Amino acid sequence: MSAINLLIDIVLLTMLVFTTIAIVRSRSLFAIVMLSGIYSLLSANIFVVLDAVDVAFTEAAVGAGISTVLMLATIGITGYEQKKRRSISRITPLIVVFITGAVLVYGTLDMPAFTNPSNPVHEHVAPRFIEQSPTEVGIPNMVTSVLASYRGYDTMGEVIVVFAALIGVLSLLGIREKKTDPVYTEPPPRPILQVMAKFMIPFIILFALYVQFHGDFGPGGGFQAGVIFSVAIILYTLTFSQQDAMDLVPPWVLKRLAALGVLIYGGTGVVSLLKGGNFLDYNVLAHDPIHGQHYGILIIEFGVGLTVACVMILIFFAFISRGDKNP
Amino acid sequence: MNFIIDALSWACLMLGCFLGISGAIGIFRFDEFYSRAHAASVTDTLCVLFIISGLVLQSGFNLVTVKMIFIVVLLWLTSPVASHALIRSAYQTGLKPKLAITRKESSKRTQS
Amino acid sequence: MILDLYNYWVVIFLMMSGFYTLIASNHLIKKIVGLNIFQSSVFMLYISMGKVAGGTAPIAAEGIDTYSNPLPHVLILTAIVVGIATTSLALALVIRIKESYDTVQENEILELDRISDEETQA
Amino acid sequence: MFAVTCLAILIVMGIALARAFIGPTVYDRILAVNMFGTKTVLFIAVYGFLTERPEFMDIALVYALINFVGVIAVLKFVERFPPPSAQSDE
Repeated sequence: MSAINLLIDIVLLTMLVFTTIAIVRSRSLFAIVMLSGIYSLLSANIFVVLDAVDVAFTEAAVGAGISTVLMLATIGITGYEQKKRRSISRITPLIVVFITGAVLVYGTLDMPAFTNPSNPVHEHVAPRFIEQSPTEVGIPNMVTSVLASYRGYDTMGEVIVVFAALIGVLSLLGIREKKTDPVYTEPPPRPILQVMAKFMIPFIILFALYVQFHGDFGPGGGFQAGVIFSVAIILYTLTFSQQDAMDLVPPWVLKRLAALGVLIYGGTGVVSLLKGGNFLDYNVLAHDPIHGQHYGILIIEFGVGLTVACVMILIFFAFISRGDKNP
Repeated sequence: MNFIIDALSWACLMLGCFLGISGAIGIFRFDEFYSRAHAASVTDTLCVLFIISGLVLQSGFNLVTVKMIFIVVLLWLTSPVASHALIRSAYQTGLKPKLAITRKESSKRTQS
Repeated sequence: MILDLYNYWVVIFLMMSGFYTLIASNHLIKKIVGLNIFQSSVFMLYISMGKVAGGTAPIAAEGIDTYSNPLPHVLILTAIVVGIATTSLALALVIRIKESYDTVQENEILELDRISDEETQA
Repeated sequence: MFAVTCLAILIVMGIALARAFIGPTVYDRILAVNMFGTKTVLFIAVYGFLTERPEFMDIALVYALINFVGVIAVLKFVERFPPPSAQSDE
């Protein structure tokens, strides 16, 4: 890591520290949400500086789009301000935190230096992924090949966790469909925004598709594409109305598609079992192992994208329809 | 030839940096929201244009250039709209510009 | 060199700030924000570990032979999406708590619980 | 030359960060976050050239698309639930 990169890294991390201090000290929930937005932008920058482009991509889509929207929807329901009165003392938590922090810092003193290529973490599994994956799996993006092929089990678990979170949110909140139609006025209340949104939404969807299918070669993949797609629908909901969005993508369809995505992922595994390989071993999907890997990764990334997009849109619908009930 | 391109992109990048920093100073030093918004939104678009064109000069013509042109187009479209929406909702929720207040006071003063 | 461990110390600082917010704050949403900071400090730790000096992003290209470690990236990429899903679950719980207790302050919730316990015993 | 640009963008980010900390109105914070987003796009673009792998322009592109959505969401929220006093949110 050259000096200038190290300097940029340190400056960004220091900004992150200040942002965190501001978040911890702030009382206004709105300021906290805005600072969390900055926090996520900064951490995406740091991920880029530390070479984790795929992670930065995910953080970009999640942190700038969905996280802010969900936090704001919740604050809209629960109210703006923290109360001034504090009943818990601050001393005990501070002591606990300082002792734990001191122990952890003491622990880092034995750690090998940052970015050293001979660190233990770089010596075991990673060299095989780096050296073998372009020939074994046949795609240049090692993150995608590890995600979808070598560690396919893990990713399947993650997709199921996301799906389970959806089930939890839906059983806690549910989605209310409004009975009354929204009122349309001429001209619409926010003409410039609506024109702009109409222009942007096709771009966002096109970009989501690009990310979905270009994930083998550049940063991207199913997770990112799903989140970006859901951001397009969120933009539509924000500039038009919730009823319009629910007519466009009805929740009952989304629920089935979210389940279908998990089914596609698991089904690929079962097909590879039936064809005589191991579970999620794509080599047997086609005559040529490399082609099999290609098909397998393409199919399961599609399943991941479908599930993530539907889950995010449904969670968003659940939150804003709650907000209509208790203003 | 290379030297000319390098010099041009230096000039573009430095101009972009200058505009960005002047916008940042504006957002920090001005004493009222509307003038801060003015400083930020006016410099933002040109800063993006200069920095990205400096990069385009360096990269030549390929997929990266196309993406960068997309970035410029998108930021030029969204950034003014965002500024407009921001200032409009600030005005509608009752944040009065300082200028309007002082003008009203001064007109009162001249009347009396 | 002292800067060799700077990343890890920032990670520890973030982790402890999140921890402090989690235990010292009275407001449930702020607790969730603290939890998120804690979570992202772990992300930062993994990504810092994956960086290799002189390496670039792990996407194979011509003429590059040092890549950063792709494994932490995979773990954190999925963790971010799972993190937003679980955060939304926590926020949904906060909304339900607000609806049934009409407050999101922890001490007031505990107080209301205590009152209802006493009523059932009496 | 890219290093100088990177540092200049970092300075701009720092100043915008200071504005986001001190507020005082909610709109100032939104403005600072918006500016921060634009500068993040530029930073990622320039950093790609600094490390000589500029093909990751996708991240900058996704920010250019999604930052807009974040700002619009915040504005919708502020309009529906106006802060207690528009002058200051502290």
